[in-house]
Amino acid sequence: MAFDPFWYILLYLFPQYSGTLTILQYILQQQGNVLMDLFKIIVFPGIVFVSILSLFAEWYDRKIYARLQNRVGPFHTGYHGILQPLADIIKLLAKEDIVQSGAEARSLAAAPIFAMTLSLVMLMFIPVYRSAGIISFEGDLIVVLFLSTLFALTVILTGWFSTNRFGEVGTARAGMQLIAYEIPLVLSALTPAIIVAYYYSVPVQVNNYLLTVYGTLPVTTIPTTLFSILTIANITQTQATIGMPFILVAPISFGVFIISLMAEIEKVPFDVPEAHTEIVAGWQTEISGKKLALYRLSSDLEYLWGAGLAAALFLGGPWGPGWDIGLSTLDRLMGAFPWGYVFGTIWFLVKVFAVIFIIANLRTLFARFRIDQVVQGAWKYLIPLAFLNILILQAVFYFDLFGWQSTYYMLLWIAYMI
Amino acid sequence: MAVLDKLVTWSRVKSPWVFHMNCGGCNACDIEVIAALMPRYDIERFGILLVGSPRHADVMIGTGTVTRQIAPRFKRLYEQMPEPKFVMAVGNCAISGGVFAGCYNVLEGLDKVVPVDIYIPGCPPKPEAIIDGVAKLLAKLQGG
Amino acid sequence: MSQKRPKLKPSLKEDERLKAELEKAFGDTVEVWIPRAKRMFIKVKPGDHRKVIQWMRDNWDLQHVTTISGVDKGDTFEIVYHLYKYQGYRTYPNVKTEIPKKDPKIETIVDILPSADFYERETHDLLGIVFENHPNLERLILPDDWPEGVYPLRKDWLPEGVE
Amino acid sequence: MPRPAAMEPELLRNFPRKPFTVFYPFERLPPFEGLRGRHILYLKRCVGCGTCAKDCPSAAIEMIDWPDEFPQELKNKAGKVPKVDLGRCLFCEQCVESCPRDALEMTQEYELATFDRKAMEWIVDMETE
Amino acid sequence: MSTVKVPIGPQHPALKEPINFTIEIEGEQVVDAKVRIGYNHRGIEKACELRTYVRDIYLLERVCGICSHSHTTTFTQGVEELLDEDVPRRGLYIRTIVCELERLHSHMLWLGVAGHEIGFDTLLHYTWRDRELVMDFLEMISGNRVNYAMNTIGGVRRDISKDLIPTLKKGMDTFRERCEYYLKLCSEEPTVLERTQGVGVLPTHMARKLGAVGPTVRASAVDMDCRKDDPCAAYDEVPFEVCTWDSCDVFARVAVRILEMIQSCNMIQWMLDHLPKDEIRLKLKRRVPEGEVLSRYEAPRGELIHYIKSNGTDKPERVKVRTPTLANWPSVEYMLKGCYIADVPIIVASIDPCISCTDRVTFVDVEKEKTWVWDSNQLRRYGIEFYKKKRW
Repeated sequence: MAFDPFWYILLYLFPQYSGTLTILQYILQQQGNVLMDLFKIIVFPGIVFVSILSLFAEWYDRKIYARLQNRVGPFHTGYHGILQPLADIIKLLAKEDIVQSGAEARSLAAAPIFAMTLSLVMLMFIPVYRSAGIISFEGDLIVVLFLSTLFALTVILTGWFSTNRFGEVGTARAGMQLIAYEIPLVLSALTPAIIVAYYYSVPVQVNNYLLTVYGTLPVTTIPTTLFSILTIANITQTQATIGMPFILVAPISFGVFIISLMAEIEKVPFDVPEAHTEIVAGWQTEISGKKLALYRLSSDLEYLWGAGLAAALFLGGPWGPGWDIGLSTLDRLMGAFPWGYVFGTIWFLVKVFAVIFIIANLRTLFARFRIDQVVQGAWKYLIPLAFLNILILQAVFYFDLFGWQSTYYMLLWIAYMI
Repeated sequence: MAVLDKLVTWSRVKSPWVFHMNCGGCNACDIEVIAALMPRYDIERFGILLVGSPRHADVMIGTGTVTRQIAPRFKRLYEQMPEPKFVMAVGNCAISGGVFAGCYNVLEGLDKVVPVDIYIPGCPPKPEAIIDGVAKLLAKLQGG
Repeated sequence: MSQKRPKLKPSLKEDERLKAELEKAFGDTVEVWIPRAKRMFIKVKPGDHRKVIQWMRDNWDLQHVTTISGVDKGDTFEIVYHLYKYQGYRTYPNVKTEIPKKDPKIETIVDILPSADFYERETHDLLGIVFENHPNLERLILPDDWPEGVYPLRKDWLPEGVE
Repeated sequence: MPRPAAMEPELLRNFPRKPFTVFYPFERLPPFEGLRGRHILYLKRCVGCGTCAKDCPSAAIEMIDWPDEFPQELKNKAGKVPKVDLGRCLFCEQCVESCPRDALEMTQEYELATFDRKAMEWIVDMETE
Repeated sequence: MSTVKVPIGPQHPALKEPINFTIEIEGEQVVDAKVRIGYNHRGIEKACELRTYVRDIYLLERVCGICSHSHTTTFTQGVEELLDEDVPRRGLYIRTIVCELERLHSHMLWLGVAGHEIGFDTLLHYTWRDRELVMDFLEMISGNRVNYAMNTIGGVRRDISKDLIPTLKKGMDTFRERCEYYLKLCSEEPTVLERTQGVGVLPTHMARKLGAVGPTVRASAVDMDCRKDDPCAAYDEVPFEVCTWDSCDVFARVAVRILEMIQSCNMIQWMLDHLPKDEIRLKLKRRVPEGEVLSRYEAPRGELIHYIKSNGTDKPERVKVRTPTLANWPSVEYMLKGCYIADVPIIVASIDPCISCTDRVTFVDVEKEKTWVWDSNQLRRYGIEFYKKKRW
């Protein structure tokens, strides 16, 4: 419970009630973990926070998109139209929900709820204010990528159950796109993990070497086993430790990740499943009212998830330049209030909106691909590119171009001297 | 639940999505409707989006003379829109048949097919006039 | 002071040459007159239009059918094939022929000039002229459930409700 | 020669610029001279001949008997005035051109949206000058 | 593998206008295409015979909202020829200027729509932004943005004032610059090239055989342009070139249209420089002597033909309108064979279809409702049959 920001915030805001709060905290500590987890899941950085943030992100995206086209975009709803996505959602929620007679009503009703749940769960894995998300366990990177595939599956189910001709075409296209783009997405998402693996394999190799030569270890804090590299928390933490976001190490992977992410969230050059001019609205054609509201919200959430994951894997997540000395140190320096959390959140937001800017810019820049070009593009260019970056990294590690190995030997040497 | 009602009304006023249908006229009104969506007037400012499926729409914009062949289709599209829904008749052909009013195959106005909420005269109406009509419709929505 | 534009009177030399060619090939069976430059009206007997058009295609490399107009002249239909010759000297030969209204049948020219396809179908729709041997003489413009035997552009048919 | 993202410089140039948009209901461009809006009728000049009604391409003008609310002292010999159905009018200005006495004129008023079909069937503005 | 018939239209977001295609597909590839027009019949040809010449001008102006000036130009110059009168030169020049401005706005509109069809909305927004310039000029000159009502029998109705000329000339400079930019953009942007090059190829011999007109045939390397071949209005005095392109695909049509816009800008500037001092119109009598005339004009979409037959009264005996779009449908049927579903919108759009132009004749009352694309029962039945056939 040491790092829970909730109590710090309360104590900071109401110092006069510190006694009461301390007693309350004591009581809560008996049941506290459960409540605190609930708070995290529901309020911050859980459902409420990400929902508001995703609506804000949609507004930001639309605004950037409009400004790049020399327009204004939403303007008259709230300050510069900031409430526009919210108004859309409320309106859709209040609208009549039509299910046409040919459709499977129950499956159709279940699909958007499924999509919504999935996207919220996916966002739980994104680190917002510290290196780990709300849910964090070993190998969660694989789980989160798997969940994103499931999200695409709900799209396919919706198109399927709505028994609309355009829906079917959209579904088929969504499936084809899914098959094509899952592979580069996973490959490029695994590149940071490979870097982490290498970074931590250096001390392990060295330790093994020392063990075989001397029989003892000079510094006991050095990890002796390879820890889980497929964990988002470790990847963000490593970037903080090295003090370098992985976009500098693997720029090609970042590009591939963004492009396949755009295919995953069906944004313009890859919006073939809902291509407006070709197949009306694709899989969404027959969806109306509340279901459409849920789909819109969940696609916003997925957008945010994509941006957040890109930020966590390639841009260092909540860690920023200058803040890599560790949160506890910082907090000790700055007093009781967890400034580190605040700055972490700010860094996270900055990075997410930078990624959204990139995606919005790319949306304005290209014409829609044809479905065969989409699939070809994935297999011909993106997958080889993803492999290429991995190969380059392997070469870099082999020849120790970053100098991690030599640095480590140097540190060991200094330790011996002392 | 007065507050909730107010919230819903607010959201409806702020986010009218339109579905545009040419009932068989010349293209003049259509290009003016599209022109209203383009950078010069950009009615996305009001939260208006042009959607492709009537299921997503709140406001239906009908342009052009309503030919007898298209009238039943228009009616069915109208029925497919979820409640609450509004119809805008843009241009004189959609209001009364306009210059084609004599031709017997032309229904004299969209209101012969579906109830029309607002009429925007002009041949074609300027994009400003269309926005003015939209604003009037939204003001009416907010009021009642 | 107004600058009157000089009357557009280009030379009709080329037109006259083409006219002479036509008259040499067909003699009295065709009647050719040139109202102004680049326009040529050719009146032929109902059966002869194919022959003339084929001759034009073979000799003048004429492939473009601009349109086919049908005019209701009371007892007869006048069919005008507006052709466009844009190889060499560019001109508009209009082949005119008349058929009786009671039995409106005429041989198709689709096998000679494929671009006449749509226009023959259109004329068939609107005036009820049957183009014999047309490969696909079905409805193009009128709805499928249009009553048989009603042709909107005939003069004896007036739509209800017209002022 | 293909050049990926060929539009990027243009986009980035336009991004910081002021948008092209006119905030229409709140700010408006001045209408151009000669814009054809709705009609006004100069009652004094109208002789009720009906040329405008005859030439109207869409038969939007109908000659009606002198209405009661119009000033009776200006009543012309024919006792007729044109009634314009703005829901039919093409705003082509043929009536203005046809009028032998220049009694009809077009204003620059174009924001004519109404909720009521009947409200469009009348020339509200009339000048008695 | 069996083929599946997919109807596109009459209401479809790509088309904006009611028309119906029946496309036979095999997977994602189109095997056969059939065009069915007629959702837009209003009965103009019949109505023309029942109205006077003066009223016909405005009726024909509404054949199509985009090429409205073309229709009136063709009609009025036909009637002027029947009357055997010469229009004052200034009137002809102003008519031609409006013609060219209309061509500019129509081609720019088309470029945006083409961008929209391939999902390039930014191009749509930028082109329509620049198009507003031309729309403003048209409004300044004529008083309306779309249906200008400029032409009348015997000339034009409004003059171009002296103060307007510098503005127009400057505007044309800006516009030409933009056109050059778009030409560069379209020939450089790889996604645009991917979607347009080698798509919808119409070889030269096929274009001639199928009777294509306008930019479609010029993009197939045939230099057919009525403005040059048979000059009307002031085109015999204005210097310009006929633009052609020889790659015969959708990209060629894009290029031809942009090149034509550049030519039009030059022509407008030339005409404004050489605007004669003269009257703008003649007052002509309303009765037209008996006769027949074939009036031609190169509308933005291609050659437009009016065949007018008069009978000595103030109403025409017969007005036959042949719009360029009708002439291009056979080419579309040809081009669609063998393409992908995703290419259907851009191929159809590449001829700049103007359905309202094409369907202008009367049709009889249709009481019986027909089954329709959105009908859910129909759809379900279709779906069941679809799966029966597919079995996957």
